[in-house]
Amino acid sequence: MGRIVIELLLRVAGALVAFLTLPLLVGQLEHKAMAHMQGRLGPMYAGGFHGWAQLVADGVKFVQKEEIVPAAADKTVFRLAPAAGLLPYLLVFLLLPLGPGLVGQALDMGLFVVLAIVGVGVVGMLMASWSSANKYSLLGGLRGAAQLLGYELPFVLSAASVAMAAGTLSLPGIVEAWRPWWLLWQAPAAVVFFVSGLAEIRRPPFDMPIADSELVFGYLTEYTGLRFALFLLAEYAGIVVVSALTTVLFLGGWKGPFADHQLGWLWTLVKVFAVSFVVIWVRVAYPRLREDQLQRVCWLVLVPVALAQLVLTAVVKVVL
Amino acid sequence: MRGGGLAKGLAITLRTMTRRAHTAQYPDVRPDLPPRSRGVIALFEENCTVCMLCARECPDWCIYIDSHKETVPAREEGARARQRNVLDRFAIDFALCMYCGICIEVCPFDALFWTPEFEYAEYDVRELTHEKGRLREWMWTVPPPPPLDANAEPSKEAAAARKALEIEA
Amino acid sequence: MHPVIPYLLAAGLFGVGVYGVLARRNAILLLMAVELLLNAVNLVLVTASAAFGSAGQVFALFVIVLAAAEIGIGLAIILQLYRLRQTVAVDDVDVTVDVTE
Amino acid sequence: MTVTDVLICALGALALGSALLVVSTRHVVRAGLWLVVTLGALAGCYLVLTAELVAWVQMLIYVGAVVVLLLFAVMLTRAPIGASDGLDRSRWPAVLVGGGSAVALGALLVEAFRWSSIRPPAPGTAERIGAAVFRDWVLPFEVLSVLLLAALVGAIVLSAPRRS
Repeated sequence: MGRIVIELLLRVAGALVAFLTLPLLVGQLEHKAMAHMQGRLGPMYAGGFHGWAQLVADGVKFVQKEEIVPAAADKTVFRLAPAAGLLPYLLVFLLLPLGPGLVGQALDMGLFVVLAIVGVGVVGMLMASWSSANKYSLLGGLRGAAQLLGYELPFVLSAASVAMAAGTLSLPGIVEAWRPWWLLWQAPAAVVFFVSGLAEIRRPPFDMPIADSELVFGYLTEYTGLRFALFLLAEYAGIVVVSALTTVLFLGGWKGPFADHQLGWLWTLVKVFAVSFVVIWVRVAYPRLREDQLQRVCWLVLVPVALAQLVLTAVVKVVL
Repeated sequence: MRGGGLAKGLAITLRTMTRRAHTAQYPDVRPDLPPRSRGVIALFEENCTVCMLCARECPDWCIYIDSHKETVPAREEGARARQRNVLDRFAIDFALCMYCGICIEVCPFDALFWTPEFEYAEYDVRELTHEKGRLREWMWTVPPPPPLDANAEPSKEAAAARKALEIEA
Repeated sequence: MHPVIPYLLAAGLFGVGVYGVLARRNAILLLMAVELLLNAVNLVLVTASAAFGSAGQVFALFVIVLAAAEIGIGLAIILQLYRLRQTVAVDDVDVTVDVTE
Repeated sequence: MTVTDVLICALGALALGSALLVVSTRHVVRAGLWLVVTLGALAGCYLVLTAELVAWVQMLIYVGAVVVLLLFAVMLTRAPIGASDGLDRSRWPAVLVGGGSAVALGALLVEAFRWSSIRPPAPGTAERIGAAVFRDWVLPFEVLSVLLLAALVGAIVLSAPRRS
């Protein structure tokens, strides 16, 4: 009994450490990659070498800032919203497999649980948008709700395709069943999953809920200091979650060219960061979609492709 | 092809990333400014004759000039004593100046120059009025004029000086 | 475990839901109370399935799907009502008056 | 009382308390947020009762979609921040009927089950439920999908702008 408890604590602590470090690394990657893609250098001073401590410095700065709650706001909801937005991603970190056996908690229905939890994240955004007592916040929240409800569908459908192919809902199980030729077979689903994942975490070019040129800063307009930092952390954690899910479902997780059992965690991390890089790359390369284009892409492109992929998966599964 | 633009966008950003950044690391690395940069205006006091052209042409009246007349005793017996303007104060208020450069254009005696120096921010707006001592100091930062084109006519001053030398020799 | 505890909980939830349906005037709050009723039923089904096999869970899933369909239609009606009359208070709706455009 | 009982009691108290707030609060949006708490606590109950699939479907569909739609509608109909008046009718008849139905149902269930005890099945039931849905209950499943489609079409027809 004692050993089980200690092991459980270790796993939870590991997930927590990953939750606190990986988003920071992705954030730094975003700072630097985005800067260089725009012909800039990005942060260079904090921490000495190429500004590696910039995000730590940002965190210190955010902690020192004044905590402003608008007078007309619903104060309780306003204060709770960042936690509600961040908590789902923290829970997801517990379920993502890093290597063979290296997982916070291997569940029989891991994939399903992850999708359910990620879907709950929208509640935090709605809380923030409504309680701010600001019309731009409210507009951002409404846009966000419409976007997340719409993109939930291709997100789940494309994940269902790979679950069907693997014949299991367990995340480590899917990685076990994965074969390199699935890269081709499941490619449309992978693209759909990645794009709708971008929309789920409201990353550019799907950042209409924030849309700083139209809605000030959308549902984050009224947030300052630590609570704003929590929302930022949620965004970067969201990148890690979507990249990790794409890796686990479509890129073979811990399977690498050699030494899967010893170096599995390394392959996973390499793939996660590669996908995160693509997330950042897409942000720099494309302008924000218009609201109607957003819904059009979802319902006329992603959903049909996801459904066609389901049919394809079923056909191949039956034939083989 | 439809969707080709998407790939092109990605390609452009990736190519930019592999190239060197354009960022100048300013406080660490001094910027290399061209000689004609409009940073601050320097006064070559010795050339100024207090003709007041600059002050009158200045669109926002940011040049302040005070002077008095001085009588220069006659150089030789029987000649008339001459009067000369002596510059007491020459100040440019850079809080007002809009860096149009008209004063430099109109100066008939080459007393005003552009210099590329730009680091003269102050905490108090009143300190932005540079008196003549400070304006004279800026002269040391005026870069030499760029060389003429290979087959260009030499400047009038240089031609005159060379002629004088030839006559002497 | 003792199934009577979740059963009593379900009865309580059902009562709360009935209260909400009867007392609420705002149509959206009314729908929320209906969700409570459906959830009470679900709890009964799931508890029963713990004792008698998986059929209860299957029906709980069906109820959830029904709830989703119900909420979609219900909200469409409510939003249409709001568009026509600028109110969502069910008492104020006089169904005998025709207000097409 | 076993661990399961204690867990269900705790989660049940949470669910019941927040359900009461759902039907009694005067803040319209907060009612929706309390509904999230109720549904989450009930999902916890389902987990304790080893109905994992139902629990996560509850999270995905109810919390992720139904409640979001409700909140969406509340915001679209201009819910004010702060308490609003005139949300409720007179309370006593509703209390009487609601309390009465709860007591009657409770009495019925207590009478039927007493302090009997059961052993919940082992967790990990997704496969079993899947088999049950697609073997024994495939016809209701298909009918349900038709119903969902009808609801979808109905919602679109209702909310589409009228052409004159």
